[in-house]
Amino acid sequence: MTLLIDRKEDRQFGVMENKSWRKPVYETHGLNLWYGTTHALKNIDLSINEKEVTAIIGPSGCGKSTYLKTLNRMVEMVPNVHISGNLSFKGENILDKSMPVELLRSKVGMVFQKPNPFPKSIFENVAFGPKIHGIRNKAMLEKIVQESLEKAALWDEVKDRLHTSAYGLSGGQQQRLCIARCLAVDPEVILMDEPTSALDPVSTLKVEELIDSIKNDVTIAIVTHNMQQAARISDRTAFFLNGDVIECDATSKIFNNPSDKLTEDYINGRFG
Amino acid sequence: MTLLIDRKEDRQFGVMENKSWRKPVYETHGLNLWYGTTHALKNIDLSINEKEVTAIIGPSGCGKSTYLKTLNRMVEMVPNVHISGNLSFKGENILDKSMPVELLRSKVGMVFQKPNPFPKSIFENVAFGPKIHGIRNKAMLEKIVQESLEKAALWDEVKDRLHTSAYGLSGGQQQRLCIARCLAVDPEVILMDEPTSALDPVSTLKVEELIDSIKNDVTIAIVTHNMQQAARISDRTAFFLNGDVIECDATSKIFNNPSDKLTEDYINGRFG
Amino acid sequence: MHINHDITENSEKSIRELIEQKRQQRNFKEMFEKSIPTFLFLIASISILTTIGIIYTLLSETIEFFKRVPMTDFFTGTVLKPLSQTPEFGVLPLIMGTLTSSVIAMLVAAPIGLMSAIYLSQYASDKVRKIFKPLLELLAGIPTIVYGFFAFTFVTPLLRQFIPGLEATNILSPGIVMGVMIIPMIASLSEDAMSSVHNAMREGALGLGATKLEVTRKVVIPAALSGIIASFVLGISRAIGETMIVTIASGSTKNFTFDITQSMQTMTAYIVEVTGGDAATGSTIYYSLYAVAMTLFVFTLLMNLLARRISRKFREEY
Amino acid sequence: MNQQIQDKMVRRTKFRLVLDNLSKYIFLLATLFGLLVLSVLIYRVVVDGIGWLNFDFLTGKLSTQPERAGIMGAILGTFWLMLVVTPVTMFLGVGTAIYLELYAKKGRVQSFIETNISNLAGVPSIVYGILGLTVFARAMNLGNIALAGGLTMSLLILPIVIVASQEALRAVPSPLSEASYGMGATKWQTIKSVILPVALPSILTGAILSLSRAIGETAPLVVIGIPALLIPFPGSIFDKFTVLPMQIYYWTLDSSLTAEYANLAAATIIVLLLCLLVLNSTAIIIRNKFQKQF
Amino acid sequence: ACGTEKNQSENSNATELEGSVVIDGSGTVYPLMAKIAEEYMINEQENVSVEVSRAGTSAGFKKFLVENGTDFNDASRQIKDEEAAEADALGIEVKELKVALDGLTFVINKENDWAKELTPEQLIAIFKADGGVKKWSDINPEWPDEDIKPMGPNENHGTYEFFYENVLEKQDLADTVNLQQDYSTLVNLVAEDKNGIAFFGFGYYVNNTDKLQAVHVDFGNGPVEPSLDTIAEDGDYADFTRPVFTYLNVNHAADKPQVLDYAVYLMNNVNNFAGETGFAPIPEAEVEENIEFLNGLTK
Ligand SMILES: Nc1ncnc2c1ncn2[C@@H]1O[C@H](COP(=O)(O)OP(=O)(O)OP(=O)(O)O)[C@@H](O)[C@H]1O
Ligand SMILES: Nc1ncnc2c1ncn2[C@@H]1O[C@H](COP(=O)(O)OP(=O)(O)OP(=O)(O)O)[C@@H](O)[C@H]1O
Ligand SMILES: [Mg+2]
Ligand SMILES: [Mg+2]
Ligand SMILES: O=P([O-])([O-])[O-]
Repeated sequence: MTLLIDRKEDRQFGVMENKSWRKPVYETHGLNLWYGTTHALKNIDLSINEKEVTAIIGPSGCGKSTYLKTLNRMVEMVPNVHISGNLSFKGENILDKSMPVELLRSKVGMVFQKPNPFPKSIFENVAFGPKIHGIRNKAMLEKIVQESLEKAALWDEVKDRLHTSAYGLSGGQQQRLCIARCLAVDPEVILMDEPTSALDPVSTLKVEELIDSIKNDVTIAIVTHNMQQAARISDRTAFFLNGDVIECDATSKIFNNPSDKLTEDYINGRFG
Repeated sequence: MTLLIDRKEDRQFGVMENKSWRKPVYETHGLNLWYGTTHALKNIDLSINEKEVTAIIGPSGCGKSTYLKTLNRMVEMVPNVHISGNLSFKGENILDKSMPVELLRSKVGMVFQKPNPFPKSIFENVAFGPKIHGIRNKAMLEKIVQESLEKAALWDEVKDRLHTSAYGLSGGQQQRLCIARCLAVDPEVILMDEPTSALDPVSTLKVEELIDSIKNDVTIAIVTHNMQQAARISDRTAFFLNGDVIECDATSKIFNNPSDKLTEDYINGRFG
Repeated sequence: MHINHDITENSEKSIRELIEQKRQQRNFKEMFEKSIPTFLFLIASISILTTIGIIYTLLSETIEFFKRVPMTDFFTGTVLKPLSQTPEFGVLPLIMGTLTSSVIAMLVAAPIGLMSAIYLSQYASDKVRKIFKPLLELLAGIPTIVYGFFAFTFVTPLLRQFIPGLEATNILSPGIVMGVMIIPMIASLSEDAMSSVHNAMREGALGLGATKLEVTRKVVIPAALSGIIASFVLGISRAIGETMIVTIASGSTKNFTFDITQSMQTMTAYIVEVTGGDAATGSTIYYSLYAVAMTLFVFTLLMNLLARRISRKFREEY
Repeated sequence: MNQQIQDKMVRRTKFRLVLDNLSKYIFLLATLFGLLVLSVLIYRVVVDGIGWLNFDFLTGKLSTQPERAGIMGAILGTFWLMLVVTPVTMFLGVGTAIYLELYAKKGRVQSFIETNISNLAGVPSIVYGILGLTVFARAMNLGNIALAGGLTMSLLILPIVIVASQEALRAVPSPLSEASYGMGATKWQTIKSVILPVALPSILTGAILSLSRAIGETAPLVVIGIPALLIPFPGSIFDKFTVLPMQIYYWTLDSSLTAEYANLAAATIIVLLLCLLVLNSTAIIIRNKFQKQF
Repeated sequence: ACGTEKNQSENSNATELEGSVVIDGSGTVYPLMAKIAEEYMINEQENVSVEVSRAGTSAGFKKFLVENGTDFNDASRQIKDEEAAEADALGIEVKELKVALDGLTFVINKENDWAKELTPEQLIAIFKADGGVKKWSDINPEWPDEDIKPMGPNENHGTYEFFYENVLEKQDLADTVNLQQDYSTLVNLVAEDKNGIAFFGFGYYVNNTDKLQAVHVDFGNGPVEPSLDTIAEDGDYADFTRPVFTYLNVNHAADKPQVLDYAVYLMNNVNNFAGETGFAPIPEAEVEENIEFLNGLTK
């Protein structure tokens, strides 16, 4: 599998820009993961590069979510998980148990399939991260909240009701709120697991636009089962099958000229 | 929308046969259904013909299951359902509250998305229907059970363990058992709501073969979200959208030459 | 990652730097965090201490009792005359009283509770259920002392109009009232068990043309049997441990009889009698209190274990 | 076969429907039986007691003279008792539930504690009374003061509070805690600022229901020993006390001494039932209000 | 929680006392003691808490004769030698205070129109083991051929012991005698049972004359109805008249002023409240004697 990074050429929206060779943020070598006796990830080699959007595609059960959750060690919350191999974040081995996951996770945010705001006000949702990391200053918090919501393209919609429950927001707004919540701790990476699959088309579009607008600041890894979406928003795409990475390359390449027959079959809907 | 019934031409499996004009078993005219204030079925006009397989397709939430459940009045189990319009089964108005649903349902079997055998033995599962309808004679029951299991292409697989729990069967076997359970009361119609969506491909194939083999005896209405499946097994296809029937026609026509732009878009995966 | 937005300029520090800085100060918090599991474990072990406390208390005094009264006399004796000049300590009259009242209670509670559960889970509309369930729960919330008062001042006189031989204190009336008290418990637990039967299964049967009664009898009850039986066993356990109703309405006669029109004493009522009258330490009767309590404890414990065993066993089956 | 089945079906369906309908009414009657008893009970109590229920009765001191007797002492006693029971059970119950649900590794220790708790839930209240008598009243030499009674009651309802809290914690949707962990929150931070606030309504519901059990419970206090005549109002948890159910018990017993005591008992029952009704409705309101949030 | 507003002026001569006085023992004596305790708390010492319980005479002695035991023990019989010895062993000085006279009353159902008059011998025969009387007709062939249902308070009670020792003269009770802990149960049992007959203190009878009737006992000079007039040490009902007592822990009285104060108040008032609680008064001379003793403790 090639680790060369191509310039992305046929993006479907977002400005065209000059991305040169990117530095890998995550490097994965020979990563294996078992849930009890289920071998969910098999010898994964994969990098995720700085300030790119990496899409992870593949049929159900192929290990996409598992890989994503390994990247911030959320996978450890499942009992009986065993991991072997190498996974480094900015050169540091994060599989090392001595590394505090709290630190890692504050740098690597996560957005889930279904929006999961806390049953608190919009403000409290965004302020949650800074608060747990010790920021108590009120003015500072307000500034962070506003900035994060602005980045998440939600500020205008909610600025008049910051202190009402987040549950009053629509699904798409909730999902953007969750992204704002991540942004509030200034993460270096955001992991997204099918962030739009529970949303209607209009909300999906808004979230995709948002991803597009923050990708210059943050590295994004996104799992999606929607091939069009992967093609629309990602720079690079990794195709998983059955716990293996079959192919990982520039999105344009994967969708137009995949090296592997399996990839081609999958892209063309022949299975999955 | 045309109610003409074409001969089906390009079946993907099953023997080619000569189906002439079929008699409608169900006739629906101006059927409306509300769940509380949700208008789930809007002025439906649709017929289901004798000894044909009618596929019902459409995006999620369009009312497919609702329509199917109206056909044997299972929909009444939901509180706050209101129905108006005409729905006749073999010429008899079945929306008439005075008609005992028990009798209707014994003529109109139902197979659900997830196989739902009772927590009893295989034998007892199949014998359940005949028993509640008063058949107590042991020899007679045994005969019915064997015949039904044979028709459901399950006899050979289970004949040696008729008296073990139905929960020991695989998903596909369970689904065929549920079909056998329906067949045991010798229904005239079988309604199937995504009967293979919880099954693996091999089991799916078996169930499809089974449908193919019983369609000469029974009228079948099947909801499926799998377009290929609809194309493979059905004679006629009805396309639902948002509580409306957009188009209902011979399957070959729907898939190859739909009259409606919406149908075409849906078939080609442009939405849904 | 380099931050280049407003907040950096205004506060000179990026959020990330701030977070890093706060992290340095977190030593105390980490220690606190680390001590939490231990602390919570200590709290959780209170419940174990309680059990140990109960068993130790009961056992130590019971052993003392058996030093004075041979175990065989206690468990096989049909005469209980603790205060007499020639005391006898046979526990059988109490066990008889306890079992009789529990059986009567279950004869009332099991069928009515189960039928209520069936009605609520299979027949009642949402609206009706929303009204009936809290009302039934109210029945469970009535203090047992009130039931005792009711049994003594209302049910017994009422029953005496139909059953001439019925004594003013008898085991029948508190048994029935205890049954009423247990109805909601059985109804609610059985209803839970029946509602947890997959709707798919119910639909499957209805789809075959079964009536609600048939669905209930042939599908729902068999599938929920574990839960239903477990609710019965828990009901029995509750009846065995019930105190105030029998204390007030059944008198304190230590009869060893099958005659439910007579006064009988249960183990619980005996404990009340002895502690209410003579809780001073040292006498044999004082120790008998613990021996009876121990017997009671073992009875209910066995019932609870049985209930759990049943529900687990059936759950494994399907 | 076909024709046979069809014929039989038609013939039987009518019969089956009648049977179904009939049993529906039988089941309904069974349900109504419990409610009937409830209404008779309440009717009787109200008839006997309502005439005695007035301001003086509620605020007065206990007396041997029926016209003079009041239950303020018992109300205050109940108050002091609950003042011990509430914090103790909430603290121990929720703490234990958090430990079991969120900290304990699924294994021997955890299942041992859980088995133990569900067994404790089935121990008769009178046995707790004996425990309280032996440990709190005698060994710790507290005597029959509100503190001793309260601790005994706490142990009695602790298992119920634990189980209810465990269920409440379990019902917190895991995406919420995942979101919190995903932000780098520590376990305790997640529990404190996400899980507990979400679970609180259900925890409260369970707690209120168990507290109302403690308010109505009599047997353990009979064992610990409550004076039959105690006139001064208890002023703290260290005072001797009596509670509403004990007062009902004594007045029921003494109705043979003075017939009006039965009316006093009935009036006290009304007060007790009203207290419980208020508590239970509070619990139901909390439950309904917060149930469908997620 | 106790107010202290008013009684300063009213009882200016009495010193303000506080603390508690703990009384347990006889259920028979309870109504009298509860009444006096209540009056004491209302009229004399508002800050003293007098707690009255009624476990029964014998049970009460067990709580009295321990270290830090109760201050008073009410008794419907005299202290036994063993109990007195126990007190000596513990170094507890006990003072017997006779508080009233009670008549052991036998009650029957209202519908019972045959056994209204009985002799002590007949009563004994009913309750005694092997007394030869099982049915009413065993006493008098004209009476119903139905089982008698004898009952009484159980062994926790002084009343039982008085009956056992003074009436039965320590002959065994029949197994059929239904012994109950609570007097209310007995009242109801007899009120509901045509064949019931029970014994207890007079007080439980006078309060239930609508439900019960008392057996007129023929001690040889014609049937005597128990009443406040006939119950007296030299009255017509003298044979079934018994004194009831309260026993004072003198050590406590010396240590705790409120105990002594209460004891004095008690003795000054026993005869005022005896009647309304169903007891006959004791001779004034005995009251005086006891008050003198108590006053001797003040110093
Ligand atoms: N908690 C778990 N315990 C055991 N096995 C698990 C667990 N979570 C996932 N698996 C298994 O690991 C494999 C990979 O699962 P994963 O959730 O990563 O798939 P996925 O690619 O995200 O699929 P989907 O598209 O359905 O979300 C699957 O076979 C799944 O059954
Ligand atoms: N019990 C119910 N109460 C209220 N609304 C309902 C209920 N069941 C279905 N609906 C609504 O009715 C509409 C039709 O639902 P239906 O289940 O028939 O859709 P469907 O076509 O079967 O979808 P799917 O492919 O997801 O099964 C939907 O909008 C749905 O939300
Ligand atoms: Mg996934
Ligand atoms: Mg559907
Ligand atoms: O309660 P007694 O007076 O009989 O001891």
